[in-house]
Amino acid sequence: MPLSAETLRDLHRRMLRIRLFEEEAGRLSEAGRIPGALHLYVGEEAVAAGVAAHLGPGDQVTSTHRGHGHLVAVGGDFRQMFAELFGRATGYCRGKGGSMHIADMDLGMLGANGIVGGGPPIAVGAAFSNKYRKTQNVTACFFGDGASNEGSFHEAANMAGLYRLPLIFVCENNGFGEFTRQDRHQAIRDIADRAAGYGFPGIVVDGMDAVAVYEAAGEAIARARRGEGPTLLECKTYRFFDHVGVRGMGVVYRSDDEVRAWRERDPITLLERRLAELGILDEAGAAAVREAIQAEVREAVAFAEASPFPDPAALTEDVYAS
Amino acid sequence: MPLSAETLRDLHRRMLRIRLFEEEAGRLSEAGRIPGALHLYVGEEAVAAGVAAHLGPGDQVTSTHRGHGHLVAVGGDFRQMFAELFGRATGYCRGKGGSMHIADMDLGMLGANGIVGGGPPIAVGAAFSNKYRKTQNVTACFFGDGASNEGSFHEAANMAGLYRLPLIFVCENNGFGEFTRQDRHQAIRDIADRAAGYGFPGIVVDGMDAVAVYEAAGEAIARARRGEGPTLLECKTYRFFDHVGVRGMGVVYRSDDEVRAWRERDPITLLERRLAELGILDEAGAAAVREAIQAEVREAVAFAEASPFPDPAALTEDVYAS
Amino acid sequence: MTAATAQRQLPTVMAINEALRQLMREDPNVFLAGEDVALYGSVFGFSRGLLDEFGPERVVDTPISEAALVGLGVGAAATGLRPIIDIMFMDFMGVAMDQLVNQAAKMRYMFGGKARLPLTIHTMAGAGLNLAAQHSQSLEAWFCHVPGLKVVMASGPYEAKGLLIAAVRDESPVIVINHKALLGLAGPVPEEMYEIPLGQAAVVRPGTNFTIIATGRMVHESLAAAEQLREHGIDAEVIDPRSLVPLDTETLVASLRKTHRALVVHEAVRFGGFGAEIAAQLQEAAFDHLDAPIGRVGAPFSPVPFSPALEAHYVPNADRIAGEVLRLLGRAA
Amino acid sequence: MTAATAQRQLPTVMAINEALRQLMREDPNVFLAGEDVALYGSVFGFSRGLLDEFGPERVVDTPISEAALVGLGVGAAATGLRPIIDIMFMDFMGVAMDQLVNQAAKMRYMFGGKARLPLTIHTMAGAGLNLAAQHSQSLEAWFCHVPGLKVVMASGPYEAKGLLIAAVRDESPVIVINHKALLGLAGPVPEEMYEIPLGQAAVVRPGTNFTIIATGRMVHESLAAAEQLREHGIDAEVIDPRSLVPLDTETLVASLRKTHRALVVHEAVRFGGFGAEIAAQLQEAAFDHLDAPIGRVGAPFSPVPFSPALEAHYVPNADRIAGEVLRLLGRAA
Ligand SMILES: Cc1ncc(C[n+]2csc(CCOP(=O)(O)OP(=O)(O)O)c2C)c(N)n1
Ligand SMILES: Cc1ncc(C[n+]2csc(CCOP(=O)(O)OP(=O)(O)O)c2C)c(N)n1
Ligand SMILES: [Mg+2]
Ligand SMILES: [Mg+2]
Repeated sequence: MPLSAETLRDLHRRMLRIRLFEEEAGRLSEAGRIPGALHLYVGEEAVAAGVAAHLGPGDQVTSTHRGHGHLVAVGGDFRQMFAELFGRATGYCRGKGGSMHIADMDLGMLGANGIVGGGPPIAVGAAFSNKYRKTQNVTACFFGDGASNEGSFHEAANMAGLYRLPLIFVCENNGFGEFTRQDRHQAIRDIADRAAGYGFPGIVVDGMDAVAVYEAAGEAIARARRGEGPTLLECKTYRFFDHVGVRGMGVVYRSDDEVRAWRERDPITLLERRLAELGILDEAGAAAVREAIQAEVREAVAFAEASPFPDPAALTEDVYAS
Repeated sequence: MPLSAETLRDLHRRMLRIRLFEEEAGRLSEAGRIPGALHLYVGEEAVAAGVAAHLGPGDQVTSTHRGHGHLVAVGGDFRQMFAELFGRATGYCRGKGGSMHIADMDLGMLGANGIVGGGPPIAVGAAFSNKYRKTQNVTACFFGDGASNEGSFHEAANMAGLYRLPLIFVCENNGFGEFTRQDRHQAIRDIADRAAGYGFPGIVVDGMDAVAVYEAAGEAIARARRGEGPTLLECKTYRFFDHVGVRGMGVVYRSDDEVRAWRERDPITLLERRLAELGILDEAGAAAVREAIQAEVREAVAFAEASPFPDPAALTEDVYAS
Repeated sequence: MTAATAQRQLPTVMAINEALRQLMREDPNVFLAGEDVALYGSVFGFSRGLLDEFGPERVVDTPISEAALVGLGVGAAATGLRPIIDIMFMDFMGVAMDQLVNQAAKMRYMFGGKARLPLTIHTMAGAGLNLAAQHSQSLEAWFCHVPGLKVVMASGPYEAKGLLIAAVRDESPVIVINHKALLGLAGPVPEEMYEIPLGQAAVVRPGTNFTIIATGRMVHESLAAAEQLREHGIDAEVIDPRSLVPLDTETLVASLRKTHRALVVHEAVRFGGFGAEIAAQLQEAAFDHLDAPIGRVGAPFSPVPFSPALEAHYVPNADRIAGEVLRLLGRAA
Repeated sequence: MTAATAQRQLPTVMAINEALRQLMREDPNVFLAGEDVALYGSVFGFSRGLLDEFGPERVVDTPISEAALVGLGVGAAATGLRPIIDIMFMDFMGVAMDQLVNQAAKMRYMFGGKARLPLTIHTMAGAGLNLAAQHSQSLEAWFCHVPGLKVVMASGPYEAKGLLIAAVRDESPVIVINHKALLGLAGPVPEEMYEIPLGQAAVVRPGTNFTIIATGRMVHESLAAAEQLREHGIDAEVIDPRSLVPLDTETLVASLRKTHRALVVHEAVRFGGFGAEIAAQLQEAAFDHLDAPIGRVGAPFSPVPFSPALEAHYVPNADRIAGEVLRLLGRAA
């Protein structure tokens, strides 16, 4: 069944929101205006968008160190996001988390995570909770190819399979764990193959094709909501920027040709081309969407920069709930 | 190629040594003469014996909490073993380790392990070392069905596959992790299926059939010595006694019928029948082997019980090497 | 504690069982998960019968996967449930430390106060049963050093029940530590639910001229030591902090102001143990009241040995405690 | 340190690099394994060039699997090699604690002295770079509490090289902790191989009337504090223990006997930190020499915050140290 124009536009908008948020964050980081480390999602937008388009109230997402993309995809607020990256009191985490711990509990975005493999066990807990509370909610657990080698992923996958939890494991296989290419961190090609070891299906999808991700994620999530258990969805993708920040440190671990080849399959360009072909969105239309988001970005950055830093008194607050 | 009489007799002897050692240890434990917890290997002898028969000087074994079987299989000394179980100064570990940490570094038996999943990462290190030192040695890593759900197993398997280490993962699938049946701890039937996720072969073998284990282990070990990397060998087996000690605490987690059915496939009886059929060992011959080992057991127990307890001064020795 | 209910004696294992049962009856969001806690009722027996009453949705056997097990608790707590996660032996925390320390403990802070984690981790510490180096440790010091976690240690059935109830009702992650050698110890336990407030020490034995601060099983050894010391004319006060984080420093300091001398006793390795924190705090808070340095008794600097002949020397006991008190008082033991 | 070589200045990152290079040249059994230590030369840059010189057999990139990574070291050390295992950030120890604490630390003891584990674990601690709660911790107290491990912390390039060489040549597991904010700090480093003996503290700044004991980056803040204190007529002695296990208590006590007052400073959370152990030992060993309680400066009881505005208040600095010294001396800061 072909996707509706509305769905396609929604996917496009989610992706573009991620892209423009990220590009701006990258610029600000390079300019030294955002402190700390920034792991950018640019290039991988189809994955977050294609999955998030199926999520709604009560669903959850566990994320990674590369978490802005996931938060934007589920509807994260640019103002609070930029404010958080800037370490301001108005940020999502009152400035305490920063890029690596950005979260929106109300949206079910249970946090970016500085620990590779930190998310999957938490996703198991959230999915267990959905089932326990007899909701129809699902949890989407994003993780990387590198993370697939952490013991925590294995334990979580086994548990999710055993309890048939409403959970989808979304592997963002961008071909690298930091600077180590996949063939130097595991002896397999398709991480989806690991699913068989946990008793649930594993599916490989083109992570640069938002429609393909959307469709595969839709099936997996529907399956989860029906109580049929988890799916491992491996999305082959690529990050356009460096592991941290935009430009690298000058150590060559992948070729310019390789980057160029992947950029030619830019997921946003691919989708825009498709939208144009289908007559859903022409160049002018796309430019208008872009401009609207761009304006939102500008406004959010201004808000963030005008926001106060947290008061030193906040330092020891929020350690315990009361 | 049919196994030689010598090999078959060797397998039988290894198994019987384990059985008689264990039965005596069980009796002593029930009688309160051995302190601490004892995890007995009875019923699973074909696995340790079938693998150990291929190991020689320079090879290593990493073991589990159920470690006596592995140590006996590679030639562990009954005297030092019993003395260790009794907590005596003459024991393998000077009384400091006990059943759960029994080890013989000279035999390459790198220790029983009280941590489920503690062994696989260490096995990776030993196998890495064999390769680094350009030996032809291999490491056999024993672990249980329950342990296959620990993250450490996953990480170790991935690393071993990646580096093509001379390592065989021997899964002793006795159907239970403690008191939890396999179908309640993982959603798969064959743990061997997990090997595909690490890029090496996984093989299922009847763990009650010493010859089958011997043959499958032989191929896997030869492969490892040839530098072709690891194999996961899953041996379907059963423990005849309780998880800890001999008799359980009265909580029913498996039926008497089930135990009886497995006992009918006692690996030693099966092998003795085969040996008799082949005319290699008749009843009298088997009895003689048994009696010789029994005498050795008796002598070792006497040695152990006559041995002194460690001096209190030993308490803080052996913490650091110098 | 009313006079009537105080009569009822329960062993610690049953006090835990009763607390779990009452907590689960009280709040449908409370569930128990762990290895062999359901069908088998835990290898220590404290969850026997719970599966029958509450069913497999709420009493959950898990695979041997401690990281995912703690994560199960983190994710469930963050989404509205009130999990009790059992880590069979405290020694196994090693495989779950990240989920505890980097996730559970920090989530609320990292998210600017927007997460709530009413998560209880229950575990069993301690030596004395010849279980050797990997099944006998007391690692509470690790957790006390991690902001975001609360840490309590029970010294008997009354404490086991009251601390567990307080922990589960708390809105933050709490580590509840029982001692495996105390499971059979019986004592008065009220039938009704009651809390031992986190952060409230108990003066277990009032005394006038020496303060002994002891945790877990060492409370009993310290009480025995206090009896020995009576013969030396020393009237020792024994205090059980019960909760290490938050720590009731006030009660400890008040006692010290009265007695002018104190000894901290725990079963954990002395070096780098939590006793150091107590000692460091006390000497700072009551420097001008001290007639002797704050003493510490703990395990020697070695792993826990298997042999009964060695373990007997490893675990601190009444004699060593009394001896140390006398030493601090400048008398030969 | 000869006068000639002392002239050469190296940043810490290059001092580590040189130590690794020399160690690997010296002994073919030494190898380095870790995440991105080979092709990329480590994310901190300390292993740049090693892959070229020693090849992929000896400079090994590993998957992101810290438990197996430490296990790789344990198994390799137990079978005759001398591994250097890099755990990128100390915060990641959480996923590898079991292999470190239950395996590496205890193996020799559990096996009655029959195992030998010349294993070095190298890692990076500390805050100050706005890396937030999971990339900024100082968790040395955990390891110091574990018999069987040795623990050293470098405060600069000279220490980084000398401690690493001593650690790798040691026959037991040693945790070598560098501070990420000190990697660029340059100082004199001899070209030849030299060891800083484990268990030997350094009096970094001799002084007469106050003892400051500081580790890692806090050594520099303490030196700055000592300068401030000069203006108050206080001549502070600053001591860097360098090795926490074994700890050179003698040097610390000797200083205290001279100055009668001491402050322990570390970047780790104050509560339950290693400073408590030092304070507890000092008040015991030198009770009669004390004119004031042993003070402690450390991080507050919270995770490390991201925002520069908060982190600046989180990490102890010269002002806070000097202020605490003045407080202990009974003067207003
Ligand atoms: C437990 C742990 N180990 C190592 C790191 C350092 N680290 C941060 S991101 C990363 C690479 C992760 O690779 P992958 O999962 O493929 O995600 P990607 O960065 O490619 O999106 C590593 C090793 C970490 N943060 N946590
Ligand atoms: C990390 C850890 N978790 C839990 C335990 C407790 N425990 C000891 S043996 C065991 C069952 C292991 O099952 P399996 O691996 O199948 O081995 P088997 O006992 O069946 O031989 C468990 C859970 C432990 N020792 N270590
Ligand atoms: Mg990746
Ligand atoms: Mg089993």
